[in-house]
Amino acid sequence: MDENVTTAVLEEWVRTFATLIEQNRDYLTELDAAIGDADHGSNMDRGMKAAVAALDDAALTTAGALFTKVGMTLVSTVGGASGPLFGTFFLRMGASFGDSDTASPRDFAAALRAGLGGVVARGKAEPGDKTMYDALAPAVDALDLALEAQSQLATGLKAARDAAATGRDATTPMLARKGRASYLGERSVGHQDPGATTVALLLEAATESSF
Amino acid sequence: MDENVTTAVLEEWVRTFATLIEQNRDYLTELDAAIGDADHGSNMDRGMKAAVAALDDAALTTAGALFTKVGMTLVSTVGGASGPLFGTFFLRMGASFGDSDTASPRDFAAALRAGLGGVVARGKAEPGDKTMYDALAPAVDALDLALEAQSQLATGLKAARDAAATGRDATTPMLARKGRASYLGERSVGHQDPGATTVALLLEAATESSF
Amino acid sequence: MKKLINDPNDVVAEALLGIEAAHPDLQVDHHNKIIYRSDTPKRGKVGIISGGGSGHEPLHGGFVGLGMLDAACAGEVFTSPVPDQMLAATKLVDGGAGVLHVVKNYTGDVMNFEMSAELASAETGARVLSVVTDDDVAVQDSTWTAGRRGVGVTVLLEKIAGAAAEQGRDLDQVAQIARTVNANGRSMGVALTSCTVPAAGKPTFDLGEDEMELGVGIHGEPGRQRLPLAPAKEIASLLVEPILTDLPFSSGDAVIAFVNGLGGTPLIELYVMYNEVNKILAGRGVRVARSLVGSYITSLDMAGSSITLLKVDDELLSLWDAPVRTPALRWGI
Amino acid sequence: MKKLINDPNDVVAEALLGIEAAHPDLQVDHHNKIIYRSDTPKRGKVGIISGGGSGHEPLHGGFVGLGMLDAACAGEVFTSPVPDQMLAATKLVDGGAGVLHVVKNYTGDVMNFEMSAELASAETGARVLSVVTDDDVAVQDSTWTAGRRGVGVTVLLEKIAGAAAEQGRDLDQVAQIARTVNANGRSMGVALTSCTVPAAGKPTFDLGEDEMELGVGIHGEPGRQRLPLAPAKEIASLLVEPILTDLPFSSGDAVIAFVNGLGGTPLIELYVMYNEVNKILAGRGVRVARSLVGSYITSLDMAGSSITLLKVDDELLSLWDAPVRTPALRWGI
Ligand SMILES: Nc1ncnc2c1ncn2[C@@H]1O[C@H](COP(=O)(O)OP(=O)(O)O)[C@@H](O)[C@H]1O
Ligand SMILES: Nc1ncnc2c1ncn2[C@@H]1O[C@H](COP(=O)(O)OP(=O)(O)O)[C@@H](O)[C@H]1O
Ligand SMILES: [Mg+2]
Ligand SMILES: [Mg+2]
Ligand SMILES: [Mg+2]
Ligand SMILES: [Mg+2]
Repeated sequence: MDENVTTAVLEEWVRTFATLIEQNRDYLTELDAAIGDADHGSNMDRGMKAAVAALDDAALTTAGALFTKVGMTLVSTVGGASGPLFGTFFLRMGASFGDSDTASPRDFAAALRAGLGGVVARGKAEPGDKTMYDALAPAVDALDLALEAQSQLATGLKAARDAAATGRDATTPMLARKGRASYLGERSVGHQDPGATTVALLLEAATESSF
Repeated sequence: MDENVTTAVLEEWVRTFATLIEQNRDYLTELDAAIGDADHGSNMDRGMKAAVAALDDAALTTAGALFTKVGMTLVSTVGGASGPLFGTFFLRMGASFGDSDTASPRDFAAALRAGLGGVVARGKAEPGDKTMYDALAPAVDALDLALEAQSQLATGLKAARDAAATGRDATTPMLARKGRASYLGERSVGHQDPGATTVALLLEAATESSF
Repeated sequence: MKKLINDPNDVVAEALLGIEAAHPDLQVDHHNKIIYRSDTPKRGKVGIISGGGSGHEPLHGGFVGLGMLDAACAGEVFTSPVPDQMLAATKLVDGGAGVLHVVKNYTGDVMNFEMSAELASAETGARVLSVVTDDDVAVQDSTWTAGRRGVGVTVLLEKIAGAAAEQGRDLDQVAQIARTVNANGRSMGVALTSCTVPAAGKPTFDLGEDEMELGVGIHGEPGRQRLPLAPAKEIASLLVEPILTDLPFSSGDAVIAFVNGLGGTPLIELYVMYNEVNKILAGRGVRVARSLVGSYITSLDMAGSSITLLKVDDELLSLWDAPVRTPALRWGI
Repeated sequence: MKKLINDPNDVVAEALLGIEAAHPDLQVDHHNKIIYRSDTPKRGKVGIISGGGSGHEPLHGGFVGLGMLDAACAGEVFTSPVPDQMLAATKLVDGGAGVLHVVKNYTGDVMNFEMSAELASAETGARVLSVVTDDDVAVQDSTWTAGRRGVGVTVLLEKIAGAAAEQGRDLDQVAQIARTVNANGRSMGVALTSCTVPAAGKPTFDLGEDEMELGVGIHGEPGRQRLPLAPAKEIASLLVEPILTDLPFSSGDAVIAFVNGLGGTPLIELYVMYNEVNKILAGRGVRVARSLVGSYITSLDMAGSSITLLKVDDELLSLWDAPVRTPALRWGI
């Protein structure tokens, strides 16, 4: 578990995430139509397409530069709630890596946790508010736990993916207390949170990449 | 045919007309919906109800005063095209009688023709324009003809009623050249003119009164 | 029928109460259904009145005020007011310099205004002139029709003639300016949906989900053609081209370009339309000297838009720019 | 979907082109989708910017001009603009006296504006204060929701804060006045029909032919209750009562009463509503000091109305009355 993660693999992760978002665009929007304003899929797709285009244009050699670019692009192109939230997530990951040339699995996990911290700082979500937090926090915890247990990064990411999926499913019975869905009150119960669904896709993308 | 027409009979005519309008209100509006703006029935009904109310209030003893009151009330309450047209019709009838105390059948026929003149002066309709004129002009002609042939007024009014009905039916194939229906061009063909239908009711009301 | 109203029969009376309450600087004669300026009559100023069926708000009541109308008569929905109303309004605004009647060309409106003018000169001796607007190019203007309908130009005319009257011009001059405006303005409209008359309770006409009515009138009168719904760019061209050819407008002309909403169409769409109109005019070398974008002459809740172009010279422009203070148009004061 | 548009993706960009063409005294930065005053920045004047998703026109772009906003950022339809836009606008309007951000309380808007403010102070050193409007009493304001939505008060606040800035007050004072306006204003709306987002192509929610959504948001967010369609009188009471109790407003208070159309509702109905609102307020001894009736904060083509009451003192009133010159609000100049 000490092998460093290359920037190329990290970039592969981002690109795979973009592909999954594109494939799930309408599904995400449908989820948002039920308890929000029917734009989460198109928001994320617009942003990730822009991020991929930015990566096509620039040859970024460090993890810090890579995630900063992705984060800035999301912030600049998405708008709504998910722009600042996913943007800040990647920006904080970038900041966590700094301009270091190498990225160990622990560095990666730390960056992920920094990203989570950014989401919380920005959106003030608490556990059970029925947001992306409810998928992301369990995923970050699961990865930390796996690495502490000396697992390979790839193994840890599988655990994180499963935790995110479980967290995503757990949002369904929750009553929304943040974001647009909170206006629905009781009527938000029984619907899966779109942002949490996106987070599950992010972790799934990680397991599909060559970490 | 020299017996004078009493003001009471003339008032009976106006009231009978009001009743027929009330009964045919929706029918007239339906006709207007097809080639106009769906208000002819309610326009005439509003006006004739107001006319009847005015007659209830005032005891009018001359034909001139009676028709002037009816005409003014229509002008003041109907609006649209039919307000000035039917209003002027009755106003001119009233003016034709003047303040004379007696009204012979010929006076009545002359008043009717004066009313027709008012409609033409106001609306500039020509024969075949698909308007109230196309029912009113034949009716006035028929009454004159009957009186010239020494018929009783009641008989002459039956002839006038039949002529008005024929004139009304003849509007159906016509292409409208006046009023709102003219905007329809060719599409006005095949519909019976609402104003002509009202004129036929006016003459029908005469045959149902004790002339 | 989905409307914010009470009894359909009370819509006009209650809207007048609302206008009165919302605009303390205007007066309302509820019996005669007249909205008028508090400072009318102004001695020596030509009075200008207009009126027509209700359902076209802000026309005409929203244009009463300094620099525009002195009074407006409200008829029933889509039904011309009666002569008594115009007569009362004429008396109200007559400051000794005569009164101009601004009349949209519909048989009923023309006849009722005509009767009121006859009554006014008989009863008061007031000098009354009338100008009839007939700018809707969708209607063939011939001896075979009641003539073109009066639509969007009415708004521009009321502003420009109102400014001329405010500046102290005499009745003949004000009427002449009004006629010039009507002669130099052309309009055409499109409906995406029908309006619903409150008393009728159902749409005036049926329009398929993918259809539009080109050349519609502001009472839901049928237009030139029923066509498949098209992009704004095409619709703009279908409206502007007949307008441009009719006058005709030519390269080098300066115009006031007026993109109007019919009541159910939001402003964002009107700006999209204005962009298309502006591009077409630029392509023809027609210079847009001034513009007006908004819902100023409506057809109840009809979705759609009409376009009006008015050819202007410096005089008309300066009258357009003159101060106006009404509920719906205001600038310079 | 029946709209006067071209490609749904181009609606915002094309509407901005239309606004630019129709209002030569405004400037448009098409890259950043910013509408701004030609004379900005004004040395020593506090700059005021706002922005939000498009589809609420004339809000915010129609309120750019003397005495109101210096710049407005247009997001995609119903989607908050991105921080880059607010950052660029902040730089554009900063005349050295700092910049106020007027933000409607939606999670996305709040976060994007927050990020722009962080970037602005980092990049330019400009002092930025934000005021968040949250006047919609239909939403329970609690730790369990994202808080009340910002709706009609935003219009009144932009006018009043704009006047304060124009008069040369400093950033803290302008922000304080803006917060006072928000604290003293309450709103609630009703939808008779859903809006249709161009990109979605179909209505956001389904509403039966005899239903209305009480307490709806300007993005078609669900309201408090779905009720059978009612007469204007009842609807006015269903909207005004919760507003009156919430602040609470009491007898003797002076208010600005604002009856707003949601985009698909014509002016005649707004006046009918205004009449009902006015009667309720008179019955409570609440004095209407000023009123505003029209479609100023819309939800695309939604039929419906919202009511806003703002409690005012002499200072707020004099700021309300101060000259304003924007596409949508203009007086005194
Ligand atoms: N305060 C918050 N903290 C964390 N996540 C949030 C918060 N508010 C909203 N979200 C997430 O954002 C998602 C909605 O994103 P999106 O639809 O793109 O934005 P918007 O709500 O502005 O339309 C929600 O499903 C939720 O997961
Ligand atoms: N110029 C005219 N001369 C004679 N009759 C006319 C003229 N214009 C319209 N009409 C008559 O008026 C009738 C329509 O009346 P109505 O519907 O009450 O008025 P409006 O057309 O103003 O709604 C038509 O059916 C026609 O008979
Ligand atoms: Mg959303
Ligand atoms: Mg009719
Ligand atoms: Mg009519
Ligand atoms: Mg959104």
